[in-house]
Amino acid sequence: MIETPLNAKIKGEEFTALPKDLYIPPDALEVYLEAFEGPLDLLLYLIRKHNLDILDIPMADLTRQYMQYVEKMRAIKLELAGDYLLMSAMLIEIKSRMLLPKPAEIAEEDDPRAELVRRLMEYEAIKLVAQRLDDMPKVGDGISVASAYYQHISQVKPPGVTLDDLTEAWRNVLKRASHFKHHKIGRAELSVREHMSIILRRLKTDKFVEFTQLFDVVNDGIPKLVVCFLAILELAREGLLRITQQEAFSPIYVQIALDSNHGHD
Amino acid sequence: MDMTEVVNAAELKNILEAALLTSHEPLSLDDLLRLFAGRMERATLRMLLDELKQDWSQRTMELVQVASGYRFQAREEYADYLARLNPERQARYSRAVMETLAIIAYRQPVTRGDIEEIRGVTVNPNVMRQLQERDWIDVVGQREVPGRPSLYATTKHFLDDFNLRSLADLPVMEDFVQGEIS
Amino acid sequence: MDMTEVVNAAELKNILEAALLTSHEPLSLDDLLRLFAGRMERATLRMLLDELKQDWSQRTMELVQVASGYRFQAREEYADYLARLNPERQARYSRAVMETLAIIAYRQPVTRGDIEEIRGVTVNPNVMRQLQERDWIDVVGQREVPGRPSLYATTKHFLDDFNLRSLADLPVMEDFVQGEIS
Repeated sequence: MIETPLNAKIKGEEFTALPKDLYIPPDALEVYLEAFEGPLDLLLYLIRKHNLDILDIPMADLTRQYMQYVEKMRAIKLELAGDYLLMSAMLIEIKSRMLLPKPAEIAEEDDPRAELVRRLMEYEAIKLVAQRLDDMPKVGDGISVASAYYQHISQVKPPGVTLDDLTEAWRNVLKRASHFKHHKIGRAELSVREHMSIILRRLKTDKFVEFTQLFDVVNDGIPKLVVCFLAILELAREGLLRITQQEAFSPIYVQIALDSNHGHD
Repeated sequence: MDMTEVVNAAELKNILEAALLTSHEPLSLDDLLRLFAGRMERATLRMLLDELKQDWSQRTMELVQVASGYRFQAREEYADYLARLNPERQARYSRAVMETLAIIAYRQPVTRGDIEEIRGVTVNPNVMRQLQERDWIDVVGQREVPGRPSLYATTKHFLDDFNLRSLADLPVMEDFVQGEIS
Repeated sequence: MDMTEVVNAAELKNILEAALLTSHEPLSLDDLLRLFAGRMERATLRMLLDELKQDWSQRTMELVQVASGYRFQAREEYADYLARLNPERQARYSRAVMETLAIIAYRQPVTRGDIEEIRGVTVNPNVMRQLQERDWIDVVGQREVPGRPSLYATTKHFLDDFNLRSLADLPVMEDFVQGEIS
């Protein structure tokens, strides 16, 4: 009988087979029996140990051996998982079905052992691949990844703000400032306000601009020219710019309004 | 250093090297592009990474690509030395944990019921917890059957930790039983 | 690699390099001696570390000694690039900032006084600074009244960030105002 290695480690040592002629203290037996991962694992062990052909399992032998182990487990009062008992029942059932006279028309795939064999083979494949995964080098266990130090400069990512956030803020302003009812701001006025800012920016750099230069008559359509004109009027009304003309029909100049307290330089 | 300056390839590779040597996590192409504030083509980046890998080919670290990106890792030959630095190495996982992980890796997405069916024993909730805490598995959905059991799959982090770029790189699951017996 | 082999200085330095590049923490001399299972003199170790430092003197990392030991760190010139990898997201803007921005957007050009009048509270200079730093507002002129207060307006950059072609694309709330206030 060939002993195949039992894939079990007990307290770090490889455990290949039960010593046959030695007295085994019950707690050691317990450790040994606990090393099985379940009924499928135990069955695979028995098949290997007794060199049984997995494709033509002698059900009577296997069932007997399996039951012996389960009995041992019971004897040492190992908390026997229901899974082991369930498997006992299944083995007995397969065994008894095989005893029934086989009608000739029953095909090969109706072998009562087929499902058990499929499960044993699948489990063994998983068991072996789990062993390989366990042996693979892993980060923290065989693989060391670079993690040199660097000076963390926190580059702050500015908060994200949506248009909804902005209009919500505006809504809140309006809600509180009830005197604002005369200052409803429509699209037209927004355009005017935008142009007011544009013109102020322009006058900040150019200081002194000829009135007609503020209008791009070639590219801008009438509505935009009107908006621009309204913006100039609004700026003048708010006292933000000064419009001057030396004499009739001479060019009109626009400049930032200078306060009388300032700028007479 | 100003991005508007013309920086040569060597300098660009240095920036990549500095980033990769100091990052604890793999860096994706998108991460690496951020280093250059978007002023680099992906094709250029790939080329530079190839060169960097080549530059390090005879050195202590190797530039590898795993599921979530690129990282430098010490060559295998140093593993034994480095292991001496941390003698209290992480305890190995039990067979139950590794077999459960194998089932999830090779048969994903699976429910606990599927795992129990394959292993022939009930799954201890502790086993699932260990794998989730390690960020090797997570719940990717529910199977639409009564009870709506959770479906588990492996994570990118699992691939990273096992030095894999994708599930296709997992060791091939062989039909060992057939082979050994016939 | 076997410790009993004769390994040359280059190989010893490689082991130190691999350890220092992969360690999260600075490594003390005692830590580093453990790499060689005690088979190295402290003096030799110091010498090797000096050489290693020299080897890296023109490269991306520098080997530095800090209180708890040695570590590799990215040279300062890479800090700005590396900072781009993990930008810290700032919390939301305060209500004051958002309302001030809204007032400037809808009522521009406005002075701080105008904003204070509308909001009924004084405007913290910090609020204006945040908006200017973000390049959403700027000064377009002064109102020619005593004190010549600055006139604020929104910028092109503001329009870009909010995906607007012009201010006229801002949502208007005439309906709301009429319904709510009258």
